[in-house]
Amino acid sequence: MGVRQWIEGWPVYRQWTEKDPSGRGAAAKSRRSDSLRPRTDQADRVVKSICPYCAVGCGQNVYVSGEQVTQIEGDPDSPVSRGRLCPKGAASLQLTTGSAREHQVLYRRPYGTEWEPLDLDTAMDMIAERTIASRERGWQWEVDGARTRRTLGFASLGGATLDNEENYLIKKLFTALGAVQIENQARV
Amino acid sequence: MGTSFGRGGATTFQQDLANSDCIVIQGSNMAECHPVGFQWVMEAKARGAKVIHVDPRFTRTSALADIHVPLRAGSDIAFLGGIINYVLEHEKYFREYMLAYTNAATIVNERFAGADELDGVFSGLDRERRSYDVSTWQYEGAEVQAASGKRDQLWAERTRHGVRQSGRGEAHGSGGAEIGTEPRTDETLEHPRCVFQILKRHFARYTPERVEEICGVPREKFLQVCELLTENSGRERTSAFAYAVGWTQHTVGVQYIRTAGILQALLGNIGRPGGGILALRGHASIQGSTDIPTLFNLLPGYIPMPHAHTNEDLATFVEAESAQKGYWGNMKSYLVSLLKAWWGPAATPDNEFRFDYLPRLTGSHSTYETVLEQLDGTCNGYFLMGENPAVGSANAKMQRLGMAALDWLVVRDFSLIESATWWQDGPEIETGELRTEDIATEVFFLPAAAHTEKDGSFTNTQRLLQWHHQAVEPEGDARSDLWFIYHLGRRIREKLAAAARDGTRKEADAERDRPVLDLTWDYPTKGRHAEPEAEAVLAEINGWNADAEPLSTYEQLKDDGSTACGCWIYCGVYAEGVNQAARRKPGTEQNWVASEWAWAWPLNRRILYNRASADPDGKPWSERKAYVWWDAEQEKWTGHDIPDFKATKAPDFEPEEGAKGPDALRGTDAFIMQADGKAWLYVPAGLTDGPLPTHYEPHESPFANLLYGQQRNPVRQLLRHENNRFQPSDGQPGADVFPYVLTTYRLTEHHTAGGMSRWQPYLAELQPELFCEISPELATERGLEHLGWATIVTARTAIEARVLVTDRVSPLRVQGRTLHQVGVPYHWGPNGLSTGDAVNELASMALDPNTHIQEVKALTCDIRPGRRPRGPERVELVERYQREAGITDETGTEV
Amino acid sequence: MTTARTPVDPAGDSGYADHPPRMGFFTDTTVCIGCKACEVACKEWNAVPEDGLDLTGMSYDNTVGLGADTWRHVAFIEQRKPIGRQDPGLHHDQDVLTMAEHGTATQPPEAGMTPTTPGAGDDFRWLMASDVCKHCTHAACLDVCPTGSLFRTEFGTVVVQEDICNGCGYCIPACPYGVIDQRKDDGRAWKCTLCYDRLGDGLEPACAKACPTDSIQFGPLDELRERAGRRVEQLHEAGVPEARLYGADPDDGVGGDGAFFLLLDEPEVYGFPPDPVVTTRDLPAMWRHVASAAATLAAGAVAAFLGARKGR
Amino acid sequence: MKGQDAEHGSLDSRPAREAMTGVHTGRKRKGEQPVVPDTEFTSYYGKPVLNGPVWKSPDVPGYLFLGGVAGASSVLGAGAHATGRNRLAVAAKTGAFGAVTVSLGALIHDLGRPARFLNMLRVFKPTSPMNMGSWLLTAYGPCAGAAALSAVTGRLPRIGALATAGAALTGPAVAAYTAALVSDTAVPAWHDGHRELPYVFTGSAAVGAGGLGLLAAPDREAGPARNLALFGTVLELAAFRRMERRLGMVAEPYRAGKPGGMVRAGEALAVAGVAGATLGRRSRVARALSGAGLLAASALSKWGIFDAGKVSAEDPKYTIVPQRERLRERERGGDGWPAGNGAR
Repeated sequence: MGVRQWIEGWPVYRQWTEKDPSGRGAAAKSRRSDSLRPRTDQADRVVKSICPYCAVGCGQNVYVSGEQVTQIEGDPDSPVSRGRLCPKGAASLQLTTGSAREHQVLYRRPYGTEWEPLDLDTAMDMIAERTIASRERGWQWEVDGARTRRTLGFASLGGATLDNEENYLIKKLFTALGAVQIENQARV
Repeated sequence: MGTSFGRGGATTFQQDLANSDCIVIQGSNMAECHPVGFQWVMEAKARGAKVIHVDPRFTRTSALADIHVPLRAGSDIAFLGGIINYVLEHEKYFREYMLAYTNAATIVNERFAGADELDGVFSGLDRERRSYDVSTWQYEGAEVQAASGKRDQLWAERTRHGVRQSGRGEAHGSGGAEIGTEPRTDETLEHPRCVFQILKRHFARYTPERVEEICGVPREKFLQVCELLTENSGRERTSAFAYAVGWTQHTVGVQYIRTAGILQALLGNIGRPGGGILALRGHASIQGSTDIPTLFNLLPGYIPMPHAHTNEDLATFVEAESAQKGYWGNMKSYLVSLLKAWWGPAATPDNEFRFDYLPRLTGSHSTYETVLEQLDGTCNGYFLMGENPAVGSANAKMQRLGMAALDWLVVRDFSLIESATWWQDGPEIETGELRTEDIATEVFFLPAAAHTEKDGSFTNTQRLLQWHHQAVEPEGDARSDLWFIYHLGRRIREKLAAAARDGTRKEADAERDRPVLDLTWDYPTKGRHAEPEAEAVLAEINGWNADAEPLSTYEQLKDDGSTACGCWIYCGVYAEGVNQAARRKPGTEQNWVASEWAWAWPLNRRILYNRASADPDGKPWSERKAYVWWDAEQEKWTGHDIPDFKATKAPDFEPEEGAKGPDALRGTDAFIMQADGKAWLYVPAGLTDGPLPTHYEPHESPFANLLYGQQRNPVRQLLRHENNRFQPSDGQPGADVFPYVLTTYRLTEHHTAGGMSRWQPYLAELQPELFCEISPELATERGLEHLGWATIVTARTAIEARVLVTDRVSPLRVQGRTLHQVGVPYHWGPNGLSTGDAVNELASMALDPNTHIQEVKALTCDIRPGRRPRGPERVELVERYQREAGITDETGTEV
Repeated sequence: MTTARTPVDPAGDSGYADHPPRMGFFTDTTVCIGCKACEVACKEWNAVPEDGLDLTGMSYDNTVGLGADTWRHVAFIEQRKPIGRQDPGLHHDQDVLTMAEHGTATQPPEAGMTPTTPGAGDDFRWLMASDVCKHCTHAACLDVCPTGSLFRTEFGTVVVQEDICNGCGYCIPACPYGVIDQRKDDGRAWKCTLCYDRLGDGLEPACAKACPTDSIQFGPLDELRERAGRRVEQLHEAGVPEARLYGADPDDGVGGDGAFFLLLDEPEVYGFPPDPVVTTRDLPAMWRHVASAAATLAAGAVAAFLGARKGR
Repeated sequence: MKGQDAEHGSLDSRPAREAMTGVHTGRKRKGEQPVVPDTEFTSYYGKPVLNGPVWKSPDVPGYLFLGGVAGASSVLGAGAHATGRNRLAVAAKTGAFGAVTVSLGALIHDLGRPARFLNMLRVFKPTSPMNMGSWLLTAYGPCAGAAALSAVTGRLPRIGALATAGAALTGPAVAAYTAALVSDTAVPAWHDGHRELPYVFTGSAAVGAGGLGLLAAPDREAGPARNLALFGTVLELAAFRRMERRLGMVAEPYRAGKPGGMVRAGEALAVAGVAGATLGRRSRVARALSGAGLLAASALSKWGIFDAGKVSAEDPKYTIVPQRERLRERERGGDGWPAGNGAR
């Protein structure tokens, strides 16, 4: 940077050239401030979404830059929420990108005192085997002489925070497996 | 809601609240729990509507209401029953509406005896079995299928302990129960056995004086509410009700909602703009998870799960469960299409579309029974997907003990919630009741993907399916539940198929595995994680015809196997191959109903039963409240919304003799799912605990039932266990050991059991720890200090909470005594940033017999200053209380 | 130098010849539901750190006040006073004066209950109000900032520039509202920017966008003031005579606030100063006294020498 | 058209923000609304209205003290230079330079981002006493440095003399401007004392410089230092008394508690120091003790004033009561600018 440029960039100088004699406005503005843009402006795409908390169903706009979610805010187009969010909805960014989220499968072996990391593929295989075993163990062809064709060997709880498609597959698979103890938060 | 009007969903939508002239928020703290929805209440208020908030505590909702009515938790039926009595006595009902659209004129058979005659119970009560024989509740001239001789005596006996206890009530989420042929009516409403007269007799004792004594609401205030509500209902004006779990979480929860249903039907507020009953649900897709149920007693679209014995084959099942009139008459098409969606080519007419593949129920299999089965070793594996029962469920200790008895447990969540770590640091580890080294349960924690990391639809509180698009791929091992369940199913199928190929399987094994191997399970996948295409699943839910073309309405469904549909009420969500739930035409570019934003079931109708917004002749009741009307020139129904009625059926239409299903509906039968086309003031079938709502005291109550000798709901569901002891109620020895009423609730700043809020610093700092709210009077009585500690004790456990002494909780005068209530938000647990004891540990497993929902909104407790004891002393304290109150296995289990 | 009567066009007087209208907030506390969405939305957008997890006993306010890590703060006030003609339905027989000690001015740990205003037993109201930087017309923080880190934007708002601030801390005691503060581990001063970055792109600030009931309204200040005036009239007609505006008067001690409020009680009840004055209004006098005191010192020194010469 | 109202209903014509609070519900409230007596003083849970100064101790009070000592010492040094009191001149000049160096260090140390201290000269802002002070110190510092250097080394006497003159001209401003620095805040005890504080500060500076002079100067040169201390003590005490009287309750922190104690102790030490220096003028020990006492007096006074400011910012009553009083008076008398805030 030349001396001249430096001088011209010096707010004291700009106070006189930019008609801001008291140095409280335009002259004091820094280069960073001058080029400041909202981070949503740099988003690669805006993805339409719905708030995952309560059942009001507020519309959300999810801003993505470099395959990272950088901002989540209300979708003004939604006739239900008109772009507004409550504190939980407003915390969606922290919910989805915050440090509280686990990204590793953890395993606690029988009688174990600590978590151990486990490979996802292995975990899925172990769970599939255990499901089959429990299903067989709790199988009931009949109860009191009436055909039931079911298992009480395993149960499932959850669904009110899940997508309809997820609930559908849960109900479909577990019913086909013969499980009847399929429940969710509708009761809780 | 299903039993009153035909569908188990909010009758209206949130935006429509803006059109209300009076909004009653009861059993809900809308401003706190649904702040963004509350903007529509404010909108109504801006237009002059009155807002009434009925709640034990003065909340942020009350702060914005015109009137706050504090009432004793658990006395809502008495309050609403009082309003019904006021409406009937002062003839404030909307007579023309009532006559045209409700069953007020219908005559009930002479075997029926009401609670007014039988001191609080209805005819047909079997005290031993704790269940009702509902046949005496029927209309005159109409008989239930059971009596029509198609089933033998054995069936009847089995249903007593089968069907009755398994929550038939909920099966009417979409479609009223069947009642048979056309019942007799008396349009003059003077027949002593017509519903209107029965109603009058039933509610006659719900006088303002009684309301005051039971609810603690001064007479003057109660009458003010009556006046406001009735002044704002009728031809020109409409009022709306909004409720939430403040009503459902009781041993008579369904009847709470029924009471509001009766009131709204009498006042002519159903199906009309600014009217209705808005159920405010707490989870993003809780409506969706009952529509496509992850519930034991239902199949998608509110088709009941078949029971053992009772419904041996498809034909019998359909006969038993479907209706002759209304859209429920087509149940066979819905069910067959579902079976086709699941078992595809394997489901044929010859094998009854594999109806036999469905497992059969033998009673209740709710989450609370499951715990008992875990404890006795029957159930040894458990999937928890986005749920935290170690905090959120009633008597959470039982949940943890159940989990400690498992072989394996799979927890899918964002963070290490209490249900994943109870074996390490749960309360029982601290008290010494469990030792980590002794717990055999294998625990898998699988990180879940967030809504931004997957495609899918949520069904919101107004039955609106809204699609959320995937924004990014989930990191690390995090996966969607769709991925998990799809790949789990794929692996299980591969393993079973391999075993079958080995020839090591016995024949019985092969037969057992056939439903799994025949299952249609070939969804396309995408991306590096092989994520199943959610839209492909949605397309299956929507259904297709024989040419694999997407269906656009459930009226296209066939019972011959030529159509497949995963959930008939969602049929149309993928009409023309377009994801209708993903429609996002801005609200500002449409009329206020905004029909082109997403898609609502059924068939994108936003206000249900909106035929009733017009008079019997098809003309709007008033210009001000016009919504849907008959256009005589074009010979069709038209208006702001999509008519919830056959579009071309004229108001004067009379069905032909012998017509069935939808064709049997008259031009005035606005409640098209109901077997008689009417809103049910009186419910002749479909509920397990009475055709009319009756005030019962909560399962645990410091007061006697002033209205009847019957203290509690006689058929409430109780689960007995040494860790689930019940407390004595008023009049029983030891009742004074638990003199206060405790009610649980939510705060704006947290979400349910806290899994999605206690770990977020921005939310945790807003409500950093558990507290209880009490009145200054109770503080003085018990020596509790503001910001100090209190220990709250029930027969289940003792928890500690910081004390907030506040004017917002005021003592009530009930039955001449001063009643103190203790309010406790239930979001906390020991994990996360913001911590505290789990409040639902205090509650017992005492459930509504229809829905199996626990009573956590009104129970009794004691409160004392100081922190709770640590270690084994905590258990000893509870045992001391049990001894003092003389609690045994029998306490509280009286009919 | 700032005086009470100078610029009505703060941006124009700060070197922005051609500038957009002055933008601001009108926070109408009568429709606030105390949900705190504004607090969270602000933090998410501006990546403001968490501000401590303490249960304060100040009703539902666990944020306490504005600071470096809280740019929106929702105040909660429980009072035994009526609000309009609302019927709160509460009935107490407790002597509230004894328990609440000295009313709302009591620190919660010293009070026997949530501090409240003494009043008749059956009256009650729960006031909620979202506080924020006032973006004063005559902003003391801006005036005293020695580095020009704080500056007036083209929207007439007052913003700290994080690349300039050297953490001298002068702005903090200068603010008559207790808005700006120093972030401890960072050293710099932080406060609401009225989402300066968003404004540049035509977006509304995060808090106003999130607000479920439109209690926080954003827009050109002239329009907001007009709307607020009508709103007060409306409320007066509806029987809420205590409704009043705070910070809307361009003739007040700070030349009017860029973020002003509709309140239902005295400002101090919400934690606002009742009559704030920009400290620099007195700066000319201060400089005069400084000059005179300096001269006095010089004169005194001369005298000291003169006296010494004589005395010796 | 049917359903006009429903069609066009609420969404634009009457937005939610116009919802009325507590409107008439059709039933009269029982009785008249009670008249709640206005309490004397109310606040938000006793929390301060202001965010108090975050300036650290000893950095900032140290700066107030040392800056004052430096400024006044430069004057003293110049006087001594002009009157040929060489040892006093050297002591005062080096003292001034030392004090200003340490105080500058303290100032920079107090910054949240010390590396950015040069940003102080980024703008020229008369509205910011700290900015003005920075420019002032930019002028004063080198002068004081050159004066001291020349005095100690005896080199470049002409430049030394010029620098001494420069430091003497700017010195009183350095000693006085810090009063504007603290007064130009919302801190009640500081702001409201803005008329008297400059005199208190310069008085205190004179006490400190006098003390420094007494410490260093030989008997025959000590006269001006003693006189300066006397002058300073009188000025400070008088100005302080006047300020306390004028401020009323806002001056409480100057009288009570630890800050009050420091102020009082400072005053007592100043009086004792002057007395000691006068009575024991022939005793080197008495002179040194008096000088040290005077320096301590100056420090205590600055510390007391600094801490009193903090106290007055922390207690909301010092903010609210005077403002409320002002509003009431304005309502009564209607003078001054109209009430925009808080007026019903």
